[in-house]
Amino acid sequence: MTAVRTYFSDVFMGLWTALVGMSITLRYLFSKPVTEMYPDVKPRTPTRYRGIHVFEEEKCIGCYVCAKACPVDCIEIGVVRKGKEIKITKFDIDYQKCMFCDLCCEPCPAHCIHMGPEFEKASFTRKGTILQFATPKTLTEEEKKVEKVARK
Amino acid sequence: MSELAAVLPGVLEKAGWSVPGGLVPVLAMFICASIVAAAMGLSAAVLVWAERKLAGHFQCRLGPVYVGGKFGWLQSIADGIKLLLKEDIIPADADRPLFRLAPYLVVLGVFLAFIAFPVSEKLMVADLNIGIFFILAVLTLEVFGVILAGWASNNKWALLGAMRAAAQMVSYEIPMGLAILPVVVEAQSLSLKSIVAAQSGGMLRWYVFQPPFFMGVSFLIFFLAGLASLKRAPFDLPEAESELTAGFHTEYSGMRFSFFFMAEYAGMILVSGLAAALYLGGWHGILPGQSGAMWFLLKTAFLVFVMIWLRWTLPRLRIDQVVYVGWKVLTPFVLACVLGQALMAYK
Amino acid sequence: MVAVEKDVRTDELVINMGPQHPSTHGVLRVVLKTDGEMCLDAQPDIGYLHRCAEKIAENLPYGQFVPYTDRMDYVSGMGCNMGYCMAVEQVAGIQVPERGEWLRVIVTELNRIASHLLAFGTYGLDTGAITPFLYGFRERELVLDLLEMLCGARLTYSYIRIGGVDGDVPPEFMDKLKEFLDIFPKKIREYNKLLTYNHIFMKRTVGVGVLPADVAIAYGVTGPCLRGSGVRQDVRRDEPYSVYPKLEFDVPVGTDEHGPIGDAWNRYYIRIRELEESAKILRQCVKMISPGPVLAEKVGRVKPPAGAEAYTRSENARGELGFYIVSDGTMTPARVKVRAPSFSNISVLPAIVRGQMLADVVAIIGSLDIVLGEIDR
Amino acid sequence: MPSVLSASGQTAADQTKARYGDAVLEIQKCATDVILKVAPGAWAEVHAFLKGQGFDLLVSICAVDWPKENKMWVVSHLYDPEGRRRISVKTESPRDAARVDSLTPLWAAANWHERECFDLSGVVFTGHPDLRRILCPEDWEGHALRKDYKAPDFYHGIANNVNLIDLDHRPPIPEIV
Repeated sequence: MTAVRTYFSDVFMGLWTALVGMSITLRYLFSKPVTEMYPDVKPRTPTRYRGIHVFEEEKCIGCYVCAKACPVDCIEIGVVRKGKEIKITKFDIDYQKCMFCDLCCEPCPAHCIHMGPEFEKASFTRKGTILQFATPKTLTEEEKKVEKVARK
Repeated sequence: MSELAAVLPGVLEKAGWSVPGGLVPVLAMFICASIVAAAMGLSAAVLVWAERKLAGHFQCRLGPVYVGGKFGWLQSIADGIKLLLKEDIIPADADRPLFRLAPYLVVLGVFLAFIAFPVSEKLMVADLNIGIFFILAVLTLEVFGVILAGWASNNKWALLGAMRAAAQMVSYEIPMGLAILPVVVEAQSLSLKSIVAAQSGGMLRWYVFQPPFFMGVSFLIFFLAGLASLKRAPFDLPEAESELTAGFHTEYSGMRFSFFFMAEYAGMILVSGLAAALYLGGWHGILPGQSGAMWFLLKTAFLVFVMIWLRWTLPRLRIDQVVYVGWKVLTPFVLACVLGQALMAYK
Repeated sequence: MVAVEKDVRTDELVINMGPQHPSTHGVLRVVLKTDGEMCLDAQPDIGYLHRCAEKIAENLPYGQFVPYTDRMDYVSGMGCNMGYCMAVEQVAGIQVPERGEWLRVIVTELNRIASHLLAFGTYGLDTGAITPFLYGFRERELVLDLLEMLCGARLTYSYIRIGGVDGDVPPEFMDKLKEFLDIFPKKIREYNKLLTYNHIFMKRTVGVGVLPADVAIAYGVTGPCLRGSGVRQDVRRDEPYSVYPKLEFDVPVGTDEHGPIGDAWNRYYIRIRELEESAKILRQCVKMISPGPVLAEKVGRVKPPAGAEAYTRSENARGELGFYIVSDGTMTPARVKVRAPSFSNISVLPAIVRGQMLADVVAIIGSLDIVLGEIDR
Repeated sequence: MPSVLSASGQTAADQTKARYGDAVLEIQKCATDVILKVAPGAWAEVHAFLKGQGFDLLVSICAVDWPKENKMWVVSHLYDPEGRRRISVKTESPRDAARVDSLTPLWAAANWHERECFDLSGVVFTGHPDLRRILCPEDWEGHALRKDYKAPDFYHGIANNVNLIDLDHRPPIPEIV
């Protein structure tokens, strides 16, 4: 008898639980979708969002601390020092490697590098993913001699 | 079609074309065929869009939104164009003739079945006196296409899908065929036109609501068996994407792939329409006296909606469970219904 | 009597499931030996995602390896962060301030919820139900929003640092968390109605892939998979770390209510019940957390004594996550061994797959809830 | 950090020492564990004994390379789910001949852990039924976690070194014949 009862209860439960599930999906058919329309409405990023870096060149003292703190060596810095004057000739971040871990921003003594809200920086070439943050400068011959470019 | 053949000479004469009398039926045939094909393609396109849109809203999403304005209603046209432009890939080790033949076979079955499709009293290609028998017979053709596709792809996953399709579709032919028997017994006819005509006179005259509900149960069984023979969830074993990647049409691409797609969606309309005609009063309205193609299309649309609704709710059965349900659940129940209805008719 | 002719010979079919397959949850390859729909043998083949993170760890200062731990179990990165940081703290003798520990527990439990929701959703997908996946993701989104508010990242957090956490919570965080905890139980009930107790789903999973407790222990299976087999083992309770001793929570184990203990359904249902337990823990945390510093002072340069070693265990979403660190007295570790729970969990697959059907293989792999980033490291 | 992670395997360690005497070279203590340092020959025996003591769960097996001292540690971590005790076993052998007995007869879990250890550190486990690479491809050369390991620049034509990747152009797509 149990076999018969299981048979009929299986048939009944199969239909009943299907109906229960369908009632749930039907309820959501008429509820408001949760989709965010991506290119039209940009998602609001929280203040701590870790996106593409923001670099304040005028504050930078070219100390390489950020490059040293980087686990993947993606920051390359070029500095020309002449006495007290500091010229940042190169501040490249390779976003092929960068893993947005925020480790470079913490140790900066001048607070010149931060994680920004930007996240759209796709590129068609590998070179296009290397962003150059320092403003381009023309160097004199003398400056070229003392320029120091390093990753770590 | 016969009506079309009757009015066609007059129309042609007005247009100033002279056609030999013997060619008129052939011409009418071509016109009907192209109308059916166009309707099939169009309805598949609309359904693909509707399914995506509905699936989106069932899942708290939006579905297509960009192509063609706010509701993305041109999405399936765009998809169709994309599929047309895609490279037609035939695997190197595939059995080329069979691989090419399979999609046509799949479409052919559904296409033929539309001949006896009773949209309204006037709007049907041919009122065959064995209409329903004909539809069930030609629908079976699809399984050959599916098995050929799976076999010819020379892919292990596709082969497994095809074997599942064979097991499943053969198992479900039986309850599906038996499920229409109570209706046939009641209407004393195999012609869809007279079956629908017997249900005139309001909602309570529809077969599905006839006490003692033998036909109500067989409606449910017909619908489930129809789902299974269409390979729709929860019976979508042959193409179960989480197990077999895409089942029998894994290796198909471009237009050939879209043929399978079209057959599935046209099949949905066919099974829903058939259920509407057999059990839900076809073109008859809710109140006595109401009738028209509109009612039929509404009922079909509702049943198609239920199919979509089921697909986006339920998990998938396993192949042994599918066969179990077919043979051990649906078949005994439908046999009981046939027996009951026969006894009622005997009295 | 007629002799049965046995000349219809069938061959075994060897099928490659993966590395690109929708249901292997990543780049796992399973070599299946099938007879029709029956699966005779399944040998997992791993390593497609191998990056040798342990070697990377040997070449980096201790603190710089934290972002890499996110990439191991990328579904519950917080747990990996925490496991690694705990190990380094043991080796270097660093004390974490109390609030730091509370925040660690909050984020790991939130991350456990996110991870289990993903497991729930993908298990629905594996059994053919697509909608639960989207519903699971909808709630997971809320959790990820919370974590994003906290640390600015949605998947690779590296929020937990050696000696504490990276910054205190923003002011609105606790309210948002409470809001989430209020709506969450209702959603769990909905999941149960939609999927857990669906009859088709139960037919697909009850009695499938039964993993007896002794086999599970022999294979080193831990976490929800082991608890599904009826063994009440949870590192949070057995060897409480952080502030877990102060918290009250149950450790759900598999039951024989609907079928054999240790089947796929039990493993799945443990995760659903752990969602509730995690919510319970979070509610207590919100009440009990006290203000204070979140990061230990002067941990900038970690330099443990030579020869120091430690093996720490923590309960990640998938089981016991162990970090074994050996120091050689320099700025970089001599060895970091990651004991990944999924690695042991997937090794049990051949033992429980035999004689099941092809569709069950998918259901079993899904119920083990593996993350390939962690298996291959 | 308060050491709630109790070093609970002390009694088991003492018992093992009493039983095996000189084969157990030393009982060490670290921040989290009691470590039994055993002679390489007693590796399997000690594990069998510990398993009998209730340490049912083999948590992990790994190797630590010490090139200066020319030695290779093989370390295993065990756990007793009922008594909630844990213990580590460590053995030391020369780097070139890092070889211990396999634990696969005792724990099914040892199979994969030993394969991983062989793959990454080159420790040979005698008696292992199927000692091949598990994470790296079969034809990979060297053992990555050895300190003197040098990663190859190319593997089957795929650049492994970042500096060898041409940043300006994508690599040319090979003609499909």
